Amino acid sequence: MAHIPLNFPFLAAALLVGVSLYIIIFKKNLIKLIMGITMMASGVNLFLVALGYRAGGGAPIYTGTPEETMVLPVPQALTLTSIVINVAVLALMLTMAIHIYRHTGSLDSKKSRKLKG
Amino acid sequence: MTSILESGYPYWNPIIWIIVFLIVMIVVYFFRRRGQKGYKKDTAQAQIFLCGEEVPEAEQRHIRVGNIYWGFFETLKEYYNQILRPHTGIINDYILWFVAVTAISVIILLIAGLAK
Amino acid sequence: MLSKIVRTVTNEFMPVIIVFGLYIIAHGHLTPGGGFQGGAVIVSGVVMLLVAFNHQEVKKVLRERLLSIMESTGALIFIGLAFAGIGTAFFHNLLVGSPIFGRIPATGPNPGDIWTGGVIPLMNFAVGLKVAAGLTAVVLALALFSSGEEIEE
Amino acid sequence: MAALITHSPILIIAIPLAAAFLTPLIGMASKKARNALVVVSLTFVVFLVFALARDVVINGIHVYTLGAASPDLSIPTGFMVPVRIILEVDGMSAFFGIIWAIVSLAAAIYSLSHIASETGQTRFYTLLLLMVTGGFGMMFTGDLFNLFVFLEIASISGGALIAFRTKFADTQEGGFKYIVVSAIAGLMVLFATGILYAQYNSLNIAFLAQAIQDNYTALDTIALALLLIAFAMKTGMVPLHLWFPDAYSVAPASITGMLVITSHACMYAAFRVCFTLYGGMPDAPVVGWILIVIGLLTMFVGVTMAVFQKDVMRFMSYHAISQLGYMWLGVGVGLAVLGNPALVNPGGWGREAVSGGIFHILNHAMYKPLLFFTGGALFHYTGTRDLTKMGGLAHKMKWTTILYIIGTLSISGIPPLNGFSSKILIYESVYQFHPILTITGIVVSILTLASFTKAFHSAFMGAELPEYKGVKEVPRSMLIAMGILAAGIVFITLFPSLIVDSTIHPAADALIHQETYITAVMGVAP
Amino acid sequence: MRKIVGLILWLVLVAFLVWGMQLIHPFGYPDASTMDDYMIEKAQAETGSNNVVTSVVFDYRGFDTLGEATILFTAVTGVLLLLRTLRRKKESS
Repeated sequence: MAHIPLNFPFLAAALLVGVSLYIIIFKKNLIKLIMGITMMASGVNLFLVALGYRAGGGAPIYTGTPEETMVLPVPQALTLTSIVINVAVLALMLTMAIHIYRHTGSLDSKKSRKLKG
Repeated sequence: MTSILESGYPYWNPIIWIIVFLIVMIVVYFFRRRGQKGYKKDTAQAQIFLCGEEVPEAEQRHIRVGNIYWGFFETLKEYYNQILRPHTGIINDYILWFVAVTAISVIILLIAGLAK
Repeated sequence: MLSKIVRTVTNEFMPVIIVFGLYIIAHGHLTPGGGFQGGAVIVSGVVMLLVAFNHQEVKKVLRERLLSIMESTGALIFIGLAFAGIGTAFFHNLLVGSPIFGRIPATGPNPGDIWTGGVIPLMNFAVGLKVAAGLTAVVLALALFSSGEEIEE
Repeated sequence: MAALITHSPILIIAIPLAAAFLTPLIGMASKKARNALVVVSLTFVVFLVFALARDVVINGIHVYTLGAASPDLSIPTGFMVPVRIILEVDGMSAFFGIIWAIVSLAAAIYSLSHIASETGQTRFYTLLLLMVTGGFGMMFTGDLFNLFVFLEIASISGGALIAFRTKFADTQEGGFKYIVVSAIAGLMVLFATGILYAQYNSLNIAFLAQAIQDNYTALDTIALALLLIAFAMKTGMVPLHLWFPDAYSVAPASITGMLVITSHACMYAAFRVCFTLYGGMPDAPVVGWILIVIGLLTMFVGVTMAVFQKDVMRFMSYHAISQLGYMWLGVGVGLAVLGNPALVNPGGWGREAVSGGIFHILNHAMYKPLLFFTGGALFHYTGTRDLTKMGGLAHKMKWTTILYIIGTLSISGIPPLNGFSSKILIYESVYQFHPILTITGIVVSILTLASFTKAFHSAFMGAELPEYKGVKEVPRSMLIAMGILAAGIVFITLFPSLIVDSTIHPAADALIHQETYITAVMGVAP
Repeated sequence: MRKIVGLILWLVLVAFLVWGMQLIHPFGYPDASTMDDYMIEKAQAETGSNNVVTSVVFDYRGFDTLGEATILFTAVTGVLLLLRTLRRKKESS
C-alpha cells in the first residue's frame, strides 16, 4: 500500500476539533454549544480510532477470520469508553439545558448570566 | 520537640508563641485591672450617647457590607473597571480564554524548546 | 400515539430487537459487540415504543423504581465479578480453565466456542442489563419531564 | 492485615464504588440504613488510607497491577512494557488521599442535616460516593487514560450535585457551566493522551516518562500544553477561573467543600504531568516560570475580586482561587530550579518551596471546607447567601461564629495557626528565588484578612436583626463535621514539623525524584 | 474586537493542532505496537476470548470499563436527580 503523503484521517480529526471549538466559542445558543461539544468528542474519537489502523489490517477478532494482520485493539477499546462517557455528559448537559429553559425561558447563553462578577 | 518547624533560616515554634501570647495577655489584664472603678451596669453609663439625639434602631445602626471599605474601592476604581471586564458570566468567553491560554502556552513552550 | 399500522409494526418488531440485543450481548467475546452495544440496541427498541405509543403506556410497564433496581443489580454483579478475583488481584479473570466458560480456544483463527472467555461473558451480561436499564430510565425520564409528568423520587 | 495493605489501593477506590451501587437499593428500604452505610464506608476508607499512607512512607512506592497473576507483577514476565492498568501510590498520592478521605467524611456527615429537608436524598448520597470514588481514582492511578476516566467520574457527579437544588435558576446555570468546562478539559486531556499513545504505544505514566526522557519531540510539547492547561482550568487558575465561583457558590455547602478538594485533585494531576511525566525534559524551568507568573496572577486577582464580593459563597470561592495561587507559586519555584540538584535535595530551598506549596494544600483543605461549611450554616436558616441582608448572627450561632473565626485566622496566616506555618515556608524559600514573590504573598495575606474581617462584621457582628429572630444554632451533625476540620486545624497548628516530616517531605521528594516513580514500575533500568 | 482576537488565537491553536497531526506517524504505519502485539498474541491464551477488543475491554483494561459503567450510572443517577419531582412524599422524612 502506497505511503500517504498527508495524514488525512488525523487532519480530519484536528479540523473537526477546531471547527467544534469555533462553534463553542462563537455560537451563543446552548443547544449549539452542546452540539459543538459532541462534535469535539467525535473528533477525538476519530483521532483515537485512526491511531490504531495498520495498513491492510482486519478487525482484531479470531472468530472465523482468515489469517491476516490485525489493527491495534487498544484504541478501539479507548474509543468505546470515550463514546459512552460522552453519551453520559450529553445526557446531563441536555437535562440542565432543559432546566435553564424552564427557568429563564430562553436558550441564549447571553441571557443566562445571573452569576457574574 | 515535634513542634519546631525548620523553615529555611529560622524556626517556628507555635508552643513558644502561645506561651508568650498568654504572658502578654496577663500583663494586659493587669493594666485593665487598674482602670476606673466607678463603672455601673444598666445605668445611663452603659447606653449609647449620640450628641443627645435618640439612637436609631438596630437595622439602621448595623453597617452593611456595601458600605465597608468604600474608600478602598473608590481609590481602585480604575483597576476594578479593568478587572471586571472579563467576568462577563458568558460560558463562551470562558472557553475562549481556555483556547487563548492554550495557544499562548504552546507558543511559549515551542520557542523555549527551539532555544535549547 | 401514532397510527395503528405503526403500533402493530412496533409490536411485531419489539421481540426481534430484544432478541438481537441479547444475541449481541451473549456473543460479545466471539463477534463484534458486547454489553454496551447490546444494551444500546435494546434501548433503541424502547425508544421505538416511546415514539409509537405515548409515554403513559410505556410508563405502565416500566417503572423507574424497577429500572433503578435493575441498574444497581447489574452494576453490583459487575463489581462483584471484579471482586471475585481479588484472591490474586482485583479484576483477575479467575474462570479461565474452570468448567464454566473456562475453555481456552485454539490460538489463531477458529470457528469460536461460546463456552470461552472466563468472566467476560458474565460481565457482558451484567453490563448489558445495566446499560439497558439505565438508558431506558434516562429516555423515559426525559420524555416524561418534557411532557410535564411526575417522576418518582 | 498484610493482605489488606497489599490490596488497599484498589479497596480504597472500590469500597465507595460498591457502596454507591448499593445505596439506591438500601435507600428504598430505609433512610437510616442508607445514611449509616455512607458514613460507615467512608470511615472505613479513612482507616484504610491512613494504613496505606503509613505503609508508603515506610516501605516506599506501592504498585498494584489490576488483573495480573500477582498484584506486584507490573510487567508481564519476559516482556518489557506494562500491559495492564497499574495503580501507583507514592507519597504524593497518599498525601492527597488522606486529605480527600477526611474532607469527604466531614462533608457526608455535614450533609446528613444540611439537605435533610430536600427530596432526592438517596441519589444525592449515591453521587457523593461516586465523587469520592472519582477523586481517589485520580489520585491513585498510574495510567493516563484511567486518569481521564476518573476525572470524568468526578466531574459528572460534581456537576449533577452542583445543580442539586433544581428550584433555583442559578444552580442550573452553575452546573451547566461546570459540566461544559469539565467536558472540554476532559476531551483535551484525552486528545493529549492520544498524541502520547501514538508515539510510544503505551498509556502508563512511568513508561511514558521514560520514553519522553529518551527522545523529546514537538508533539510532546503540544501534549504538555494541552494537559497542563486543561488541568489548570479544572483547578481554577486565573485567567481560567471564571467558571469557578459560578459553580462553587450555588452548590450545597457540603458539595462545595468537596469540590475544593476535587480542584486539588486536578492540581495533583497537573503536578504529576509537570514533575513526573515531563520532569526529565529540557525546558522544565519554562513550565516552572509559567506556573510562577500564573500563581502570582491567581493570588492577586483572586483576592482583589474577593474583597469586592457580596455573596458569601462567591466571596469564599474567590478566596479559594487566591489560595490556590500560593500552591502554584511554591511548586512552580521548585519546578523552575528542578535542574539544580543542590537546591532540590534535602536542605535546599527548592525542596522547601515545594514542601511549602504542598503543606499549604493540606492547610487549605482543612480551613477552606470549614469556611464553606460555615457559609452553608449561614444559608441554612437565613435562607440567603447575600451578605448585605445579614447581620447580628453571632447572637444566635455561637459555635458557628467560633469556627468561622478559627478558619479566618487560619486562612489569613495569623500566627500561631496552621496557615502561618505553611506560608512562612513558602515566603522564606521563595524569597531566595526573587523577593517580589514574597512581597506579593504578604500583600495578598493582608487583603485576605481585611476581606474576611469585612465579611465577619457584616454577617456576625452588630445588633440582632428583627428578621432573624427565628434563627438558631445549626444541627449537631453540621457542628460535628465542622469540628472535625477545626480539630485538624488545631492539630496541624500545634505540631507543624511532625506533619512536615512525616507527610509533606515524603510527598515533596516523591514529586521531585522522578526516577523512583519510574523504577517502581519499570524495574531497574538496564 | 473580542471576536477578532478570539479568531486569531483560535486559528493559532488549530494551526498547531494541524501541524502536530502531520508529525504523527503516517496513517496505517504505527511507530510502535509492542503492547498491542502482546495483546493480539496472548489474548486467546490468557483470557480465552476470540474477540481481542473484548478481552482488552474486560480483562486487560477492565478497570477502565468499570469506570465507564460507573460514569453511565453516574449520569443516569444525575439525570433522575435533576428531573425529580420537588413535591415531598409523605413517607419520606
